[in-house]
Amino acid sequence: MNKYLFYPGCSMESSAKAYMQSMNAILEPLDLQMEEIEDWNCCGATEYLGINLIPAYSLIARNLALATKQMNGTRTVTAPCSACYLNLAKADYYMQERPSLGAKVNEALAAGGLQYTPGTLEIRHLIDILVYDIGLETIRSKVSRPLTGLRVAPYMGCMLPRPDYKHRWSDHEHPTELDDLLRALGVEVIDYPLTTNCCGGHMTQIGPETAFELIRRLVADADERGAHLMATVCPMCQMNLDAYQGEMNHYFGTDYHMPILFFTQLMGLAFGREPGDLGIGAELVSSRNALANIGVEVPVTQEPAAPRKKDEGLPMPRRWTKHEGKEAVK
Amino acid sequence: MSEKKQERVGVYVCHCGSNIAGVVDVFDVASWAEENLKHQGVVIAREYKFMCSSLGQELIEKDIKELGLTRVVVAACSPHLHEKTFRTAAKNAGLNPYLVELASIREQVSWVHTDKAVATKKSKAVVAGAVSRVIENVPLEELKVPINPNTLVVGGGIAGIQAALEIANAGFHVYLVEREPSIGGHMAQFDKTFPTLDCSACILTPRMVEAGTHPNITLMTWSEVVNVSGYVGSFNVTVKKKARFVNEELCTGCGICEEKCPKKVIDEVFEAGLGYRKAVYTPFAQAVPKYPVMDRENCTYFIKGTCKACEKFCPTGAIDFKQEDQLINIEVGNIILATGYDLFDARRVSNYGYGRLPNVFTSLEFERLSNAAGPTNGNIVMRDGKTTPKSVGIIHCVGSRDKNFNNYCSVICCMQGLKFAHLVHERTGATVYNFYIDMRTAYKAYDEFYQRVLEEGTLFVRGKVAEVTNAARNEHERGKLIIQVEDTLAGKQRRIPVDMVILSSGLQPRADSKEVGKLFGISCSTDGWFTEKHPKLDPVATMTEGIYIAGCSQGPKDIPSSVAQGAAASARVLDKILQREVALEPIKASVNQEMCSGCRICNGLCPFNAITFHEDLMVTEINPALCQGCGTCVAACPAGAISGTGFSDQQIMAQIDGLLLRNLEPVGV
Amino acid sequence: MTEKFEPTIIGFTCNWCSYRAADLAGTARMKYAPNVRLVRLMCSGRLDPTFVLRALSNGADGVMITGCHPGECHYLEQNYKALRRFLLLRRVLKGMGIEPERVKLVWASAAEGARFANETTTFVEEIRNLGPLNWGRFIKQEAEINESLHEEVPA
Amino acid sequence: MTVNGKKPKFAMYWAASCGGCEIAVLNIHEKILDVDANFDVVFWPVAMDAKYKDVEAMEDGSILLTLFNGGIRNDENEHLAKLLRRKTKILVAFGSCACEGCIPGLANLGNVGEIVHTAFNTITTDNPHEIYPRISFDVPEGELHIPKLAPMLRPLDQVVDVDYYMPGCPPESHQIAAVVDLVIKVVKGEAELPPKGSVIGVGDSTVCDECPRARNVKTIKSFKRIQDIAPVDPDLCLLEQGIPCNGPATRSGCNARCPNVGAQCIGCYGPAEGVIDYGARLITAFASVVDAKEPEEIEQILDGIPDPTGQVYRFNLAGSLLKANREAWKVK
Repeated sequence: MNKYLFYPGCSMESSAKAYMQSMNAILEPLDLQMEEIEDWNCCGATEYLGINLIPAYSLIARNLALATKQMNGTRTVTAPCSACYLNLAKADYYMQERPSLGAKVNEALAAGGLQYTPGTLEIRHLIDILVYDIGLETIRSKVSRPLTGLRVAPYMGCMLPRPDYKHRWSDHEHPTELDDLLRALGVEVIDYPLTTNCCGGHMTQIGPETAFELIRRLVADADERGAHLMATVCPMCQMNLDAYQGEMNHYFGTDYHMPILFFTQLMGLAFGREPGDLGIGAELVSSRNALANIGVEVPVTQEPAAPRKKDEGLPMPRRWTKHEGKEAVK
Repeated sequence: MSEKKQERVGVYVCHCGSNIAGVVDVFDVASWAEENLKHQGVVIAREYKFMCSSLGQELIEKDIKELGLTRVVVAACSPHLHEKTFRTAAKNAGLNPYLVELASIREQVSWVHTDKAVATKKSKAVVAGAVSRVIENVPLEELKVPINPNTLVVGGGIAGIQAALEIANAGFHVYLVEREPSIGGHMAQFDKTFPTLDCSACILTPRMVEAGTHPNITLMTWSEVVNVSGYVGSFNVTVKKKARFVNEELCTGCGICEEKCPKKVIDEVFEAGLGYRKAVYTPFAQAVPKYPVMDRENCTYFIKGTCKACEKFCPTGAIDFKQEDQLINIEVGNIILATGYDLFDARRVSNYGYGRLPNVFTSLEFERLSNAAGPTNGNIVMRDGKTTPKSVGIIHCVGSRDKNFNNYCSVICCMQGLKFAHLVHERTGATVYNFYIDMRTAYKAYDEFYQRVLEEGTLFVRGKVAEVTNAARNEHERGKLIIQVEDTLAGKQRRIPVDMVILSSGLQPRADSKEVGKLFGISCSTDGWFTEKHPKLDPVATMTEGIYIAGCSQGPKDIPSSVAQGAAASARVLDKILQREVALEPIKASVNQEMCSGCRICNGLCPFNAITFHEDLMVTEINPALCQGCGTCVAACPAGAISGTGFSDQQIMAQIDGLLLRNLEPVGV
Repeated sequence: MTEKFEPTIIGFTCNWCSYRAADLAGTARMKYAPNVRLVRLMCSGRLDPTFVLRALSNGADGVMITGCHPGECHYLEQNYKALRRFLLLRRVLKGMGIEPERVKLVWASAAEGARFANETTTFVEEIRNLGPLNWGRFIKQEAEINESLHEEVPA
Repeated sequence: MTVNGKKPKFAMYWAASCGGCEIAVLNIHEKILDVDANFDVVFWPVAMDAKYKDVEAMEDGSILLTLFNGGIRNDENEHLAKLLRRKTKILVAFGSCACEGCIPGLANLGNVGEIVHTAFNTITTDNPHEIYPRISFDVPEGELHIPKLAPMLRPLDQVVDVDYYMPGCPPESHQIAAVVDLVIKVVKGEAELPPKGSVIGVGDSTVCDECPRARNVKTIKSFKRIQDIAPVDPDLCLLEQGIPCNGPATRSGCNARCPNVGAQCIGCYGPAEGVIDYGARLITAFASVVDAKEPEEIEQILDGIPDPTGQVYRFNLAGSLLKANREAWKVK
């Protein structure tokens, strides 16, 4: 039984209910137990740190202080949302790196009878735990309905791999954790170069035109590469790409129809759960015909791509993988 | 304790112009020494403007003769600079050179302290320490060891070949050991060389043939050094000659075996992963020696025990599957390491996409592409092996001058980038962009080559490329590699779509350079390049006598410099050989056999195997020839039975007391 | 302002790395505390614990042992032996009431002039905080001690 | 050197010691008769009654040979040391206490005040009124005196000039016998005295020289106490089995008495010839056999020697370079 302290974050109970639902669906088969932090509060998402440092870090650190009170058996706090994960990780990191900041934050926490010593907790994103603690072998063994034939663009977003304080990710520009996980589900993962390009974050509120351009690039590239849908690990990315896809089409006069799902929804499907239990259908850009490829034993509508002719081209060098390690070559 | 004969010590305090006198009151130090160290034997203490000048030395020589000095202390610069000078001066005056002691009051006092009074007081203590120590010095004679005229050159690249040829032409025998099946090194892989655009093979292969056929050179390819012991003048080296499974006497190099061999494998080494070779192969046509080798991992016979096509078709029956690796012991006097470099692995710069985007090539891959003997017969084509690119982007400084990878500049990637630009122009007429941060074209005819490439219409963009991506944002970029760069001269971000990208990668020390260094007893810099004895004045020698380095193993450099260093190293070896013998520092350890109880605690401490134990006598003995003088056993012997010359216990204990001003008469400082 | 305690420290250097680091600090004119007086050994492996005890019992307030970084020793691995002696010596010094921090082991390669200079200055400050050791101060004034002790022995 | 036909005078005195050296002298069996035959024993507190004033009355240098054992702990010891120095031609620092302080010398690890406190006011000694011995005390009959403790125990050669040293705790009887024979020969003019200051009654190497155990290149992964190793290999070097044996640094001459019976040498014969600090030799010896490169691993192995100071300075503390713990230097 792998036990973790769980920081859900605001969106998991509202705009990203589907992420929460699908996550809960895969906990039991993977023998995962999430102990929610008592009386957690909002992490300030991407905005608050930009406005006022000390209160923002105090707000975040309060969650860490609360978590230290529930540490029986585990010191790892996990958050499914990339923004929450990054804020918690930043708070822990900068309270250590800048003792003056740490002191001020603890001064603020003391008002509520709380205290946090940096380094006591380990903060890791949900996908980090699934890939490296649970492991791809276990996940593969739990797949009862392989999603063969489903072409997915893996979209990690920009807040996970950068800044990578604790060197948790295989690469800061082209990480492969999500690719490997989706392949374990039987998915055909397309080579998606913009996997860590930014989705605009809160730019949709401040400068919609910029946000639309960023969203267009992501959706257009996935579409051009023949992806049926995009899989993401962050509620903010999902919302920006899904909710604003219509306005983006309107703004550019395009009519992309790219469904945006959470990777946990795909895992649920692969584990044999019904779409309804995974919040599939709640997305604004419907994934019904995308999932038609695997949803029901409906013959695939499109002509399957012709088998690739064994081209005589020059051999490709081996792909870079994490365990090869950067130091190994230096 | 028996009453020691009173020594007659001369103390000389150097002004070193104002280097010392500017901070240390040299007059006070001299008079203090004469006054306070009289009871230790100081009979004269002088100060002089430049002790290392001939006049300064004559001062010492005159005093030794006239005042009958038996010890000399020179308070000046670091012993690493002028210890030899003052030892020779003493020798000229008939005093054993090892009775001279240098007290460093420049590098370790005047240059590093500002307070004049404190610096003067410290100088007095340093002089007192030196005087107390020099009294305990004993006359020593240098240990003469014969020089074995044979030389070992490790690494058959252009630097190694040059070194081997110079020594062989001088009439001395050379073992040239090369890890790959053929000598030639990286240079054999290039098409053209800058700045003259000579065809690399045309200028290299004659030297290879000359080395291959030279009566004084024993070529040992497909071989590696596995053990080195001994010292300058008599190194004992064990070379592992890997089995070629081809009998070199019978083989004529006709190549039928390679032709008939059914097993095709990607050639990661010579073709840089861009071309194929057979399981039995010679790396390239002009290989020296011409005998092929069998790749044990991929040959079907060794995997399944079947096939043996090569054996069937070999006209002279030269194939011999029973061949074994051989361990060959050779005796040499000097060793030159010319082991070359590894190319920086461009996959580590993930935002340039090498290894993910098909049409991103490294410099070595492009060398094979543009080489007529390469996998595409010299046609510059894209990864599909067919289409000629219409636009090519060449990125400089890949992995170099970058704190995430290698801080240093790899010296050759700029010129290499220019050469590629020229070749692409000449062969395909494509538009060429070169992305650089500084154009480094420093040597003869280099900048003229840069002007020429400019005039040929290459588009130069000054800026560090941020990313190479295939995510097109508009029709204009579709299907292309887009180079995202900040053009610092134009002052704006640019996205330049091209068909092909060439990464002018930097050079890196060999992956095993630290182990090889340890094998030969030399150290490496933190990056991994072999450490030279002195970066400016002694670049081809190392701290270890008799071991020399040349070419890129010492640091990134171009072919002319590698050749020059190869020749320089050979000159250093020749001067050792012609001296017939070399004088070793008489700093050795020796065991007092009566006192040694045979406890064997010292036996495990000597990495040079100078310490041997005699089972019969139950005592330990130290071979002075093998002893490097580190003194670890002297300090370790529980019975105090091991003494060391040059740095004896008495000398060091006396110096400690002197430094703490314990040996003074009641007159304080 | 009271007379600031200026410690006297004996430094042992190895000829190939730390001595050259000191020389490099000199050629680069880096300034550092003047309290350390250096003894040149061929290798840090040559360091005999007797030298440290001699220095401490003869008036030194601290001893700095320097050598090549592990793995970079000119004699391949002799600095490991210096490390082992240092670790055991520190324990014996503790038993003799001497703060182990009075003896410090510092690795500095021939290229690390700045590191040598900084380590020296920091060590001087550390010893300044520990205060003077001045071992054996009382042996010299044998006579007065006896008198002074005389009263102390509880009658 | 006979003094006008009469037998040369012999004296033996014991300062801060345990009396073991006296017994060792008696332990030379019948040779004690040779001593009596060739010497006129004038002063030997343990064996005969003699008063200090008798010795003071003698002419200077009239005693040929004095075996002085025990360290200088109080002013009485010091007085006798100086007195006997004046009265004796050949003053021998006899036994480890006189040569290097030995076990009594370990008092230098603490302050002298502690000795008195420990002796007169501990769990086993009820001293509710804090009554301690006084240097002088008035009684009706007059003023009583007892010797005054010096701040530190010192070996003999730190108080007076010593002619010869005979280490050992106690010196082996066969060595004592050999020295007695030598002096007798010297008296008869048949032999020459060794150079002044030399160490006599010893071998010229260290205990391993006389130790029968087999020995190889030593690579120790852990030090253990002898009782924690079961069984101890009877033929193999004890240090190689992880037992911290001081043999390699301890003077030979005792025919490796302890290793012969399966116990590690604890160093009672003191340092080898020319060694300045005995403890330093052991520190470097034990460090040389530790087989580890990482500091943490080395520290772990060194933890196997729980009391390194005691291990390396059990007998030689007062004779070492540091001479005493810092506590002893401090004036309380």
